[in-house]
Amino acid sequence: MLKKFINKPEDVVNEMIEGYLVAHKDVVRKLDSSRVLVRKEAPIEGKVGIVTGGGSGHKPAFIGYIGENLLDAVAVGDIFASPSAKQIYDAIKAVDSGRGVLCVLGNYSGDVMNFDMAVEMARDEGIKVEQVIINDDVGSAPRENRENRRGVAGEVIVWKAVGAKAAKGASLEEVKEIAQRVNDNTRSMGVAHSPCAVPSKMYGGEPTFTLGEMEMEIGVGHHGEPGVKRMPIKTADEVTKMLVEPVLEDLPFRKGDRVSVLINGLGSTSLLEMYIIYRKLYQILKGREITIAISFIGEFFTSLEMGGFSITLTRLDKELESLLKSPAKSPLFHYC
Amino acid sequence: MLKKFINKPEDVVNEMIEGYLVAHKDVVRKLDSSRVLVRKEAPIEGKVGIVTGGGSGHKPAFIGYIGENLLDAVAVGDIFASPSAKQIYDAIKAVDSGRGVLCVLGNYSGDVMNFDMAVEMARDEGIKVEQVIINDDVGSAPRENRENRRGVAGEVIVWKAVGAKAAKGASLEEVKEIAQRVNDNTRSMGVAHSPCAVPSKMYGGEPTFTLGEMEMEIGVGHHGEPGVKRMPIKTADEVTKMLVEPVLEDLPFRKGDRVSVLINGLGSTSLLEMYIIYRKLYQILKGREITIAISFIGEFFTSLEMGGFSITLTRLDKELESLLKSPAKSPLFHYC
Amino acid sequence: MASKIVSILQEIVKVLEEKKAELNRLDANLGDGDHGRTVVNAFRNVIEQNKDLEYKDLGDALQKIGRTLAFSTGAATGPLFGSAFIEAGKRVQGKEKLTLRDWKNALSGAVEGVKKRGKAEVGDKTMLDTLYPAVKALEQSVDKNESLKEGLLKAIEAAKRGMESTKDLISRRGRSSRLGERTIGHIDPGAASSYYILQTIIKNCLEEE
Amino acid sequence: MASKIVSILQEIVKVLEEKKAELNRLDANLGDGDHGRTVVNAFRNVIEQNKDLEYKDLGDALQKIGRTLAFSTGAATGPLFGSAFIEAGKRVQGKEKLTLRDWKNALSGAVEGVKKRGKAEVGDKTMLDTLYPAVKALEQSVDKNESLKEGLLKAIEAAKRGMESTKDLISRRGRSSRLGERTIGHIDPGAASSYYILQTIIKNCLEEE
Ligand SMILES: Nc1ncnc2c1ncn2[C@@H]1O[C@H](COP(=O)(O)OP(=O)(O)O)[C@@H](O)[C@H]1O
Ligand SMILES: Nc1ncnc2c1ncn2[C@@H]1O[C@H](COP(=O)(O)OP(=O)(O)O)[C@@H](O)[C@H]1O
Ligand SMILES: [Mg+2]
Ligand SMILES: [Mg+2]
Ligand SMILES: [Mg+2]
Ligand SMILES: [Mg+2]
Repeated sequence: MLKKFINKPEDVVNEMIEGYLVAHKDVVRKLDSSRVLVRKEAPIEGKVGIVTGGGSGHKPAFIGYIGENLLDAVAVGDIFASPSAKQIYDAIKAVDSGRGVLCVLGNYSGDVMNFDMAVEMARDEGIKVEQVIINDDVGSAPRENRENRRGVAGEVIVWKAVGAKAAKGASLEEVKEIAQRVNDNTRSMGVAHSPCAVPSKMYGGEPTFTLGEMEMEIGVGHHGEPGVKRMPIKTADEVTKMLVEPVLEDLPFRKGDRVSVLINGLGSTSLLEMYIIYRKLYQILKGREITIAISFIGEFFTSLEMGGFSITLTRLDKELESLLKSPAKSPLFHYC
Repeated sequence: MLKKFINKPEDVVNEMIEGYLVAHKDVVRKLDSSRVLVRKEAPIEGKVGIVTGGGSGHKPAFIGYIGENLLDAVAVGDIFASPSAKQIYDAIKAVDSGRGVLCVLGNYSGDVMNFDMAVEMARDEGIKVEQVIINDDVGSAPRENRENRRGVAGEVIVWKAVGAKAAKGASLEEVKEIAQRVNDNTRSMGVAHSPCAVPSKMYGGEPTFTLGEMEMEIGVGHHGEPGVKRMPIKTADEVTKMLVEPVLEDLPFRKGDRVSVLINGLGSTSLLEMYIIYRKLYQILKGREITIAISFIGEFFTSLEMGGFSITLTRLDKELESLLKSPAKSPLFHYC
Repeated sequence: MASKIVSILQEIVKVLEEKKAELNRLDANLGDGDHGRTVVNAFRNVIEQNKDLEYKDLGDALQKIGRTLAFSTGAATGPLFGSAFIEAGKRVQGKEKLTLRDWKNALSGAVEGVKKRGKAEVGDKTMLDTLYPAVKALEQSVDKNESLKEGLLKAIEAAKRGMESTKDLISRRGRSSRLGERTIGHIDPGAASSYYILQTIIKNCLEEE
Repeated sequence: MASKIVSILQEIVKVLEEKKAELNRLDANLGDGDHGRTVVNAFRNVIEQNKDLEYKDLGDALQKIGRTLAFSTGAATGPLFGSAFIEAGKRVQGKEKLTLRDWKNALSGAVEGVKKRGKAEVGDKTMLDTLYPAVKALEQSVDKNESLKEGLLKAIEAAKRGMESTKDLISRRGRSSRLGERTIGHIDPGAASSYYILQTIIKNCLEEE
């Protein structure tokens, strides 16, 4: 059993939200009737609302990104479980200023079905809603089945870009097109050497998977979904290579490309390690004459205390680069 | 053995620095002759230089705080080991604009002795240098022996305050007084349920301590130093109480006080848990009519992948509150 | 008639409560181990939100239940069960009592609802593998002009065999599809829960006859 | 004379290299397990930075060594060993050869250096517990007018007993002080390394006589 500092397992999400609300009451509020967190100022006159949602346990995602030039509302599910369609519907309604709402979600069947229902319902009421499903995880299905791939840390890049676009007053169609464009140009791949645990007992929970003493798993998902391959753990340089090569080939990224780089810690992997990884990644991209235009290194989309990390590359054009480089500010994410 | 993504254990610090430098070359540079990271613009005309240093493995501390209204230079030791006096001396020289340099360090004998030597040396050369030793960890010695206490996450609060004060053009004496005042008004207490490991083999290292399957240790140090008491793990609410009560009594904090709150994850404890802890902390302080004027929740001073967290309270006066609330910006810390 | 529907919903909660641990265990093999908890809460929630469920029209009642399920449950279960009830309800709109043919139409509506929502096919190791054989059995009974009771009992049998057949299938939908071949040898939790629900509904309707 | 000092430094590195694993192990009991590595590197570094160490004045040479140690080593070891050499050097300033009284003065300088730097007292389970008994032995030998050789050999003996005495002490300084009573039963690594260094220096000086 993995130890945790929690009270009753069934209360973790609600208590976390209580803590988040008192800590960041200047930025977010909660809907009375629904477990939905909303940006204090939303709906914002003239701005397309940005809604996402998903299971809990990924902090800073999702609620940590509600803020300036980022998200307007998040429907908060239980640990690793989709929120209900009602929550998503309530989120959509709460942030619609009349210019419409874009839903961005990861490609998980629970989330997809619940967003589908919510969007249908909102449309029935005359709200303009579009959705874009993110599927950046190269490790979760071969290229032929791209539509089956999971959404992982690439979601953060999408939020950043659409948040900036929406803030400029772009139309729903324009904002949606940005989300789609980022998704089409984004690929990720992860690795883990230690599991996390969904809280299930008073002081912790059972590991989501088990690996041998010195094993790691390549391609593993954000909830401990099995990946491409288990093998003995390798050096940071080797692992970095094993992750970035399939990512580079998949798009493919080419000489001369400008990219955004995201190295995302899954929970217990230290920043020390992430900078060692970044060092190698930088060398590899340099060797291929691919330019890093912007980089994010840290924990952006975790899996509780999982030990591991993912690498996300996004091919940039002028517009995407400038959107990713525009300022953004929320309780758990800053860019300026 | 705890698994890690590293290359050769003896290279971890240098490779991490390489990665850090390519990622943040617009903000920091490295001295040619010494493992010292320096703010790009330093020495800054008219500003007192702020120097710190210590062992590696605490990221975002220390180097992550080099930046605007924060630190000017950091002498980087090996994992959990003091940098040499020469490194510290080089750091001092690199950031002195003529207005003097303040060294802020944690109370560890290796650091204390090396800073002492470096400061003596710099003074011999006519540089104005002062130092303030931080000892906020209530768990490391009883009140009568306050001078023996370790410095832990409270260092971050000191950096934030002195960084802001120095940026306003204050004199060395004024900046030093702020550091001392923050230290005198700051108390911390930590807990861990899982160890970290200093990299010692190709793929990891041995745990710094071992605890029983469902045990935790109260008062544990940033390097796994033993604490006050081992006991079976408790709920988040109970643990929060066990940490904050000795902190409150030690100063003591009183009804009507305004405080800064820092909940610092030690490495693998999730933000989910930290917000559950913040919820309880908020209730306790509210019950005592102590006002939270500012709060920091996240990872600010870690111990590699240790599982645990610490709570730091600082009693504020008008000036300290305004210093802590002034903007600051570095690659791994933002406040605005 | 409100009491009758509410009492069947209460029976469903009772049965699912009994099977909760088993369903969680089945889901632990293939997914995240929460299916028992999720379905119990889902139907509890339906009762909570439809305490005064009155109807002249069984179709309306089923759709109301479906919307509550679909809308408020979360996880995969909500939209799937919800769509099943909603589509079933649409096929018996205006009816106050069901013939065997109505039962067949309702259940094939449920199948269509799940298919549409989950984009699953029969054989993908989902609740469809329970529901679809029941529809087939009902079709045959209708063709053979069998009695309501006979037909419904056969439908339960077929659903049970369908549920058991998922043991040998590879999951192609939902969370468990990530496990690929590793899913062989385990019954699908959604197939199991939908069997228990269908069985409880039919049993209670037959008792009333 | 440069070669002589450098060759003693090389001997020290050789001995510490042999004892490295043992010293790391001692430090693992009480601290962070790096003491062997740290002291070997420290003296390697001294040789590296003082390749052409010439002297007429032993006091100068010791201070130079001390400054390199103090300044470039890091950890607790650097300032402690460094201050010991620096203060020892100050007490024999201008000498090219040491009498027994010079040895006593130098070594009591080393003790003062460590005390000043580390704010430790005899009995705190540190390198002082090796060095101080050696000073005491030298004082007695000086009082008794014993020969250089006799006096130095007794100093080694006393240092050894001092090192061993740390086993029963509770650490009050440095990293290990955090362990309190749990430090009983383990020899202090700094006490051990300083014994090996002192022994190596004395042996090599006596051989030369
Ligand atoms: N796309 C789908 N189509 C049909 N049924 C599905 C689909 N996805 C999941 N299911 C059903 O849902 C069940 C899992 O439900 P549940 O555990 O409540 O949801 P979750 O996977 O979100 O935890 C599976 O056993 C399967 O029968
Ligand atoms: N304050 C002090 N005064 C005297 N000696 C000390 C002091 N602190 C540490 N030591 C000595 O240093 C030794 C540890 O050195 P080392 O392991 O190299 O440093 P660190 O503790 O930084 O890893 C101890 O065994 C002890 O003899
Ligand atoms: Mg679930
Ligand atoms: Mg050390
Ligand atoms: Mg499930
Ligand atoms: Mg040591």
